[in-house]
Amino acid sequence: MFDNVWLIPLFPLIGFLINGLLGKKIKNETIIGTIGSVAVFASFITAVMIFMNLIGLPANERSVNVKIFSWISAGNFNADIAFLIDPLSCLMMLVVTGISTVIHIYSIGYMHGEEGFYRFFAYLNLFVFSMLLLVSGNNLLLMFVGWEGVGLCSYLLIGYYFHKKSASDAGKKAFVMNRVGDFGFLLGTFTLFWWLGQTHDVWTIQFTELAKNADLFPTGGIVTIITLCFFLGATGKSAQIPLYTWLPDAMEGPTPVSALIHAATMVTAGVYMIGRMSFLFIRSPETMLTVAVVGACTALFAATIGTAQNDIKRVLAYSTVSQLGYMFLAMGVGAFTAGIFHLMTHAFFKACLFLGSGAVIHSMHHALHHVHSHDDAQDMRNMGGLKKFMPLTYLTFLTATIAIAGIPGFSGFFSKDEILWQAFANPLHGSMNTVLWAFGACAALLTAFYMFRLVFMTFHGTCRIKAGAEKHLHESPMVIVVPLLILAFFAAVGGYFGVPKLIGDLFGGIPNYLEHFLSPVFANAEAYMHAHTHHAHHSHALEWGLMGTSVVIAVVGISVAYMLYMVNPDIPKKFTSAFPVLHRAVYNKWYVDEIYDFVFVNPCKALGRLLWKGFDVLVVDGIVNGVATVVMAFGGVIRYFQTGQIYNYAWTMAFGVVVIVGYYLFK
Amino acid sequence: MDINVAQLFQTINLNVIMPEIILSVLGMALLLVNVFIPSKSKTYLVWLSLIGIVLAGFTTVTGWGSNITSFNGSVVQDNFAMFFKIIFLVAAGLAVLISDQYVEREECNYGELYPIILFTTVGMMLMASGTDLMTLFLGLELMSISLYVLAGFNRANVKSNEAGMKYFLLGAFSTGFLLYGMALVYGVTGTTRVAKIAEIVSGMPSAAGNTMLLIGMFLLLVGFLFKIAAAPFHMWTPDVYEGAPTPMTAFMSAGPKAAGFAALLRLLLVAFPALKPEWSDLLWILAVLTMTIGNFTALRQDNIKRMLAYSSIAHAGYALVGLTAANSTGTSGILFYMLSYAFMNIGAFAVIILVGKKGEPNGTVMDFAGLGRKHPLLAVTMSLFLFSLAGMPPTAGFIGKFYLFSGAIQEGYIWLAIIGVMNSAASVYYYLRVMVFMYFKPAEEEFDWVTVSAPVALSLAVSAAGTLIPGVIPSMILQYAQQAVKFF
Amino acid sequence: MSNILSVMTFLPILGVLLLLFIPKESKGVLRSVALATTLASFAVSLPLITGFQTNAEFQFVENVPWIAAGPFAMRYNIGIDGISLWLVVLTTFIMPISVLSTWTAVEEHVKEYMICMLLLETGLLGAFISLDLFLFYIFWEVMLIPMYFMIGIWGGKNRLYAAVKFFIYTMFGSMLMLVALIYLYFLGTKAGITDFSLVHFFDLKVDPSTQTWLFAAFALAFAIKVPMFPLHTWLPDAHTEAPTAGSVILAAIMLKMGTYGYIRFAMPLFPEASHQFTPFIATLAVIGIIYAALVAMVQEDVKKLVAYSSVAHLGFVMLGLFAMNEQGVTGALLQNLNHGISTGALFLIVGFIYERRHTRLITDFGGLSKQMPIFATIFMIVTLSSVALPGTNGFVGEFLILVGGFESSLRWWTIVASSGVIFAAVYMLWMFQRVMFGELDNPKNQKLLDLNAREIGLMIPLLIMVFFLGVYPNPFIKKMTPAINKIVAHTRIEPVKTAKAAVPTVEDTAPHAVPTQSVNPHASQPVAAPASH
Amino acid sequence: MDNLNSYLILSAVLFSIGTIGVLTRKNAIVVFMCIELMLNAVNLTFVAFSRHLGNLDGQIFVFFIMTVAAAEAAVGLAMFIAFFNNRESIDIDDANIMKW
Repeated sequence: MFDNVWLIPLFPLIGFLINGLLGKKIKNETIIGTIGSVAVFASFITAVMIFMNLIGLPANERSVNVKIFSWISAGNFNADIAFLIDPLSCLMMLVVTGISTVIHIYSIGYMHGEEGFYRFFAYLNLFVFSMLLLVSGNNLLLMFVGWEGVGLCSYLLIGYYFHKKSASDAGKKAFVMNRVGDFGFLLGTFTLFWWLGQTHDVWTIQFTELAKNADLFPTGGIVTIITLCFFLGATGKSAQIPLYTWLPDAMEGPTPVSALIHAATMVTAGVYMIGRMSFLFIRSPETMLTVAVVGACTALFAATIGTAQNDIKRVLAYSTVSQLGYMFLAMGVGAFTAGIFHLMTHAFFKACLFLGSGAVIHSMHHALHHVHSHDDAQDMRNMGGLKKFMPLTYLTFLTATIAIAGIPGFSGFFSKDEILWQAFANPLHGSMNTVLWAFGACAALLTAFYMFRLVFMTFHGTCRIKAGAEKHLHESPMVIVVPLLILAFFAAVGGYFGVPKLIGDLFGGIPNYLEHFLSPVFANAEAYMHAHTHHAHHSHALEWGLMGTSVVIAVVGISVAYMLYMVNPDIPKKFTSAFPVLHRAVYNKWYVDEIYDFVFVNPCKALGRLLWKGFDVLVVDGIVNGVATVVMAFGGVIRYFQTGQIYNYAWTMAFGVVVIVGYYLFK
Repeated sequence: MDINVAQLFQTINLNVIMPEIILSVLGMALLLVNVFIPSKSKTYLVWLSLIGIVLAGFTTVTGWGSNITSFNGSVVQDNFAMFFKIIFLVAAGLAVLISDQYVEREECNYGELYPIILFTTVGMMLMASGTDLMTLFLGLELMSISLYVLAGFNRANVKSNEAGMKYFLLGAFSTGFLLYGMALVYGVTGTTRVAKIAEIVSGMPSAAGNTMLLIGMFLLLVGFLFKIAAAPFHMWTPDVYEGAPTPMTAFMSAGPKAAGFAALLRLLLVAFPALKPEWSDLLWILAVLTMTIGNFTALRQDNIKRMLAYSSIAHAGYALVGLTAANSTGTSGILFYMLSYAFMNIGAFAVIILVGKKGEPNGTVMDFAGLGRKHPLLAVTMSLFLFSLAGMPPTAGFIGKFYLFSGAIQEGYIWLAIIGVMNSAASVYYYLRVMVFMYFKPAEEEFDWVTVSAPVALSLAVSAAGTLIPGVIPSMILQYAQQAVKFF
Repeated sequence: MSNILSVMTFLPILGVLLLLFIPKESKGVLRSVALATTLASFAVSLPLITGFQTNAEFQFVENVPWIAAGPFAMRYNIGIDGISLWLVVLTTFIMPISVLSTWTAVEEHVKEYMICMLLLETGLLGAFISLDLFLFYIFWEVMLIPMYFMIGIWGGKNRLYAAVKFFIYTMFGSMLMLVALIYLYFLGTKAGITDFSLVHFFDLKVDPSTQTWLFAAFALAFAIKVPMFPLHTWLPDAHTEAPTAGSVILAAIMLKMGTYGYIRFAMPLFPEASHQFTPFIATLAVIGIIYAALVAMVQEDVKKLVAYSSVAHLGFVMLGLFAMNEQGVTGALLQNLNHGISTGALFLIVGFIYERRHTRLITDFGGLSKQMPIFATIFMIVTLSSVALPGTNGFVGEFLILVGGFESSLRWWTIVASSGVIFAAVYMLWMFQRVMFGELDNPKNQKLLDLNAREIGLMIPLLIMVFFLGVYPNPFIKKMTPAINKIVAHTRIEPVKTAKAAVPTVEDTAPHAVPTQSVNPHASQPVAAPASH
Repeated sequence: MDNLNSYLILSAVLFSIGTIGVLTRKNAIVVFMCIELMLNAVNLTFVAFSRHLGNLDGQIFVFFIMTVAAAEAAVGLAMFIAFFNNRESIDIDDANIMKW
């Protein structure tokens, strides 16, 4: 069975080729959509079968390399097209193909009637292909292929409405920022490969080989450099500080794209990568701290921006950035399982949220279109009270919101709480953990606040849509609603895969399935951590206490949102007028884009222009043409020695004779 | 000194100067024929001259490999002389072929032209085969005086007059130096025989310290450097080349230059090899000066004949590089180069003749505009010559330069070679400029007057073949050039 | 067929002769004959791939005496090894595409044009297969001539300047190389070498100080052709003005001549000097990568932008070569091919829109995707290949170069060079965005036709190669490897680790070594006699 | 020996006078005469050397020089006439159409 793992990425690839090459001829949306969805679903089925086979193996044998063919081999460098099947990759494959299937189905409805329908599905399939390569590749290079591949698809899909400048700008921005990260990824790969080869004569970039040789790596030093490089890659792909600004802009893409790529799968690649390389990251306390701090800061920072956005998708986008921050926080404190767990639950609820928002936008757009209004269909200020028009959507949306806000019993609670607990209790960062926890907790507060702000502004209150448009608002078709329901279901129950031991024990020993399943992958890192840190023992009471705190935080956030947006909607306005500078700064995303433009983009352009006009044209060509001019001028001068007068010529000759003879006479 | 007449006649072997005799006799005969046949067209003279030239050439090549002196050691038939004779005959043959159409058009179709060309050739041949200062002098003067006439041949044309007069006065002036040099060398060595001079000079304990000998040698060189147009004795070249009738310019640039090199080689390498340290310094500087002045000035010329005149100065400079090296690579390079130069330069002038109109109002580079469109074959041929002049492979010009510069490098004159190639790169500009006009610019005038007569077509074909084939299979000629310089 | 290389190389000349007898009015026939000739040449070159034995030896060798006069002996010595094999095939592969690309673009002087193309092919192929230094030089120079005419006659507005600049720039460099070549030969003759065959000179031990000068001369000539910063300024002009096919050939093949020259001649002939120059050349290469990227970013002309991107790409190639290890050199050679395919394709693409709109200014376009979807797709793929997206050809080469660079002493250079991947994305995607995306607001663009069958047909082979080389480059690498190993082993003097420490000692011992083992009496007095009196 | 030197000095002086004449005079015929003067200085040198060395080569040379000079004169004067016909002058300053 494992030998057939290549089928998993192959199906979407075939889907891509069919839709990409023939889609234009096929024209029929149903066929195209079906091809796309079936391709991904086939992958999902295969992934499930692989998963079944994998859990059939003893835990310590759950790591299988499947080589397809040798890709690049030059000297001691060797990279295969080969897949690694282990619990982590298997889980990722399941999440990716599962959610993708749902979103593909959703897209059939959502993208109905769009120009370039086939293109959309082709890209989407290509994305799934790349993402599967990323998570299943058994070496760094193949992972990088997927890594860049998903970046490409992200670029293509963000720029799907390419005639809109903002869309193509956003696509480009995403690609370029990702490239900055990729630069880090590449450097990390080079350093890793070179250092290990040079010092230990182990020339490999294959994960299992690397893990096997993990003990060759020292603590810190070169490992810090390597892991920081990789982490730079992760910040690019997963939209962390400082490379997060592309993600909110990426909302220019169609909503399913936002759901699939910019929430559920691609942006979590960085988290996955750190998980994959956990044995290396754990060996650099500095990097771990960096990861944790960046994650915590991003979580909080993005959450602040999320509170002031009015575009429904932008709020979700900042929420995504913030949630990704949580995942990195988890990775940074050595809670790899928790990070992956949150990755999974986040995939469910955020996909659900995005798809729900898509349904809202779709409906809004439709309604506004009917009354020929040019109001923004994504602006929450134009919404309100949609609950009664779109009850199912509301229901699913609310479920997912509760999940993300961290209300006990829903998936987000389990994963987020695990992260916060680990941030507090981790032995890695000593005194820093309180701060990390505090950041996480604040972010949780803000999350609960802005998510419910979103719900209230969108679904509750009075309907603020342009008069006459209400009657055109209606629930979405089944092809859209069913995926929402599926995702909402998982958003609600997805957390039970990884019930914390504390709660599990309470309910009669429900095991933490996820932790057991993933433990072989992180075994090396865990072992190292245990060996090298003093594991403080925290009491159950403390853990219960913190858990309670986070519940309180969530409730407080929700209540504030309720107060501000339901009970007394004037307060936010008063608040903004009281602190205009602060509001403007938050509303304008702390001016980070402008700062980047000022610090990087514009100087580069100016430098380019200077080098071109100044150096290329003026200096180099100036020298080249200058030499030519001087030579020509010299020719122009010496030709005037040729006066045409015979006696001048005779003088010259005589002069020559005299000089020659004189020289030999008097030397 | 008792002279045994019988012995004297034994030393005279007329076979040695058979080509010269053929051409002289033919020349005189043609003078008469020209008077007695009152035909307005002189084309028959072209073919008659050509027959004579081919005959002379045939006579020359049959003697290949021999080394016979005659006239008591004042004339020699050796490979070196024969190689040069072939060059002169090629130059003369091509000149004869391209003359007819030109003189007809310019209305100076006097029959004397062909005999004078033949006499010039005889003079050049004597320079190549002369091994006595007297023979060299006689050859030189025979050549020069004929050339003065040829330069001023178009009597009605002011430019031609001026060219003749300038050439004459300056030529005679240089002859003065030459003779004074000969006199001093004679005074020091007591002989005019080249071989004997060599013997005595190499026998002298301090030849390099003998001021009179050195001055004599340098003055002697001046006379020949004037003929090859080496700076600073080059000043006459542009004016004379521009003013002289175009076929004569072509002839002048190829033949006498080669003759000058023949004499220089003979003198420097046979008579004064002992003084090499002295003259190689001088030649080094002169080579650089000549190349640079020639090329740089050519960059700024619009008149194509004048441009080629400066280019011919530059080419003399390249050849001087080979002479400075004075090894078999360099000298065989000179021989090869002179032959190639005869082909490519006369070929180029043939095209200029075809493109020119009566009175040559359109002698500028710009007048070639559009030639590539109207007469593609002519333009391609011209391009071939120009590329060869620029030293691009796979033409003879490249191989020639390769050997010249190789000679210099072999002797350690790296900088000379570098200056040479840099000059060569700069020269590309003005050759390309002609091509720029031929191909890249639209025609300003219709080329309706361009007709190619049979002799010119023949000359173009021969020139093109002579430019291209030795470029691809140079050993064909190089091996003979090698044999020719073996005795140095 | 034992003379397969000769047949392949001189088949175009046969085509030229054939063309001469076809009247210039029958343009269709002229084009067809030219195409058939190039295709035939391509067909002849295919057995080279199948028949190539994977070893380091020169194969398909033909070696007959050619010139022998004086101190020189030149041989018609041709053959290929793993290094030249793919370049030869690339040439024969690109040529039919180029001929086809100007099927309708060139309407004037079709005959002359096709003759130029065919002559160019012979020149290019000849240079790649020459194993005799002199023969190489001949072909090296010969190819300038048809290119000069192609730019000058069929070029754009500023073609005169570009053509002359191209010619003299390149000529300048190669002239110095000629001097070095001759000097090297005479050094060789002193050591018993009797002809210009390249292999003899590999074993020649030239003392390091002489090597420096000889290497400098060779390197200059090749650097101009590559072109390396700061000698690149002829390239944007030449590219911009050349007709499409000219640009394609220039970028795809002719620039490779420079890098090929390094790996085939400059580096193995002068190993010590190569080491000495490595930091210098690597610095220039890296500056070139960043510099060209920055300059490309602000270009207003699509073709100029692509031209500058070439400079950046070839900077990578140079970096790979001078990493002097197997990965680096493999990557560099692979990148040679990749650049040939990708940039060749880019120039074709620019040609397509230029033919339609007769402008190349980025601002004149925008939103073409809507009007020309097929074109957009192809353009996108090629763009991505140019920015070295994994899965396309560009990635494999670039990655290997960087791996190689990282393993070598050029680590810091490589780190800086790696940032080139970011810049490449910036300028290429920005250009793509401005040309293809956005509103289709220029009325002139609203009636543009998508690619026709011929245009698609000539892009398809390139696209196939883009993916083939990206996904399965190993067959290509395998054939190269033995030859690369040989050259790397030959060029590498000491282990990379100790390279830094060893350099001063080489310099220290050099002056003492000269008098004893000297094969070069002139080394100490290069200015020769005249100055001494 | 003193004897020879005085001849040589004399001929050198003559040669110089001739040279300076060529350089300074404007009339073509005078210039040509100056050249003749140079040639005659050479003749004197040859004869002096011949006498001094006791060999006849130098004197034979002189004959050749005189003959050639005569031939040159013939051609030269014809050329001056042609020039005069066109330009109404034999001033060498007037031979300046072609320059640069």
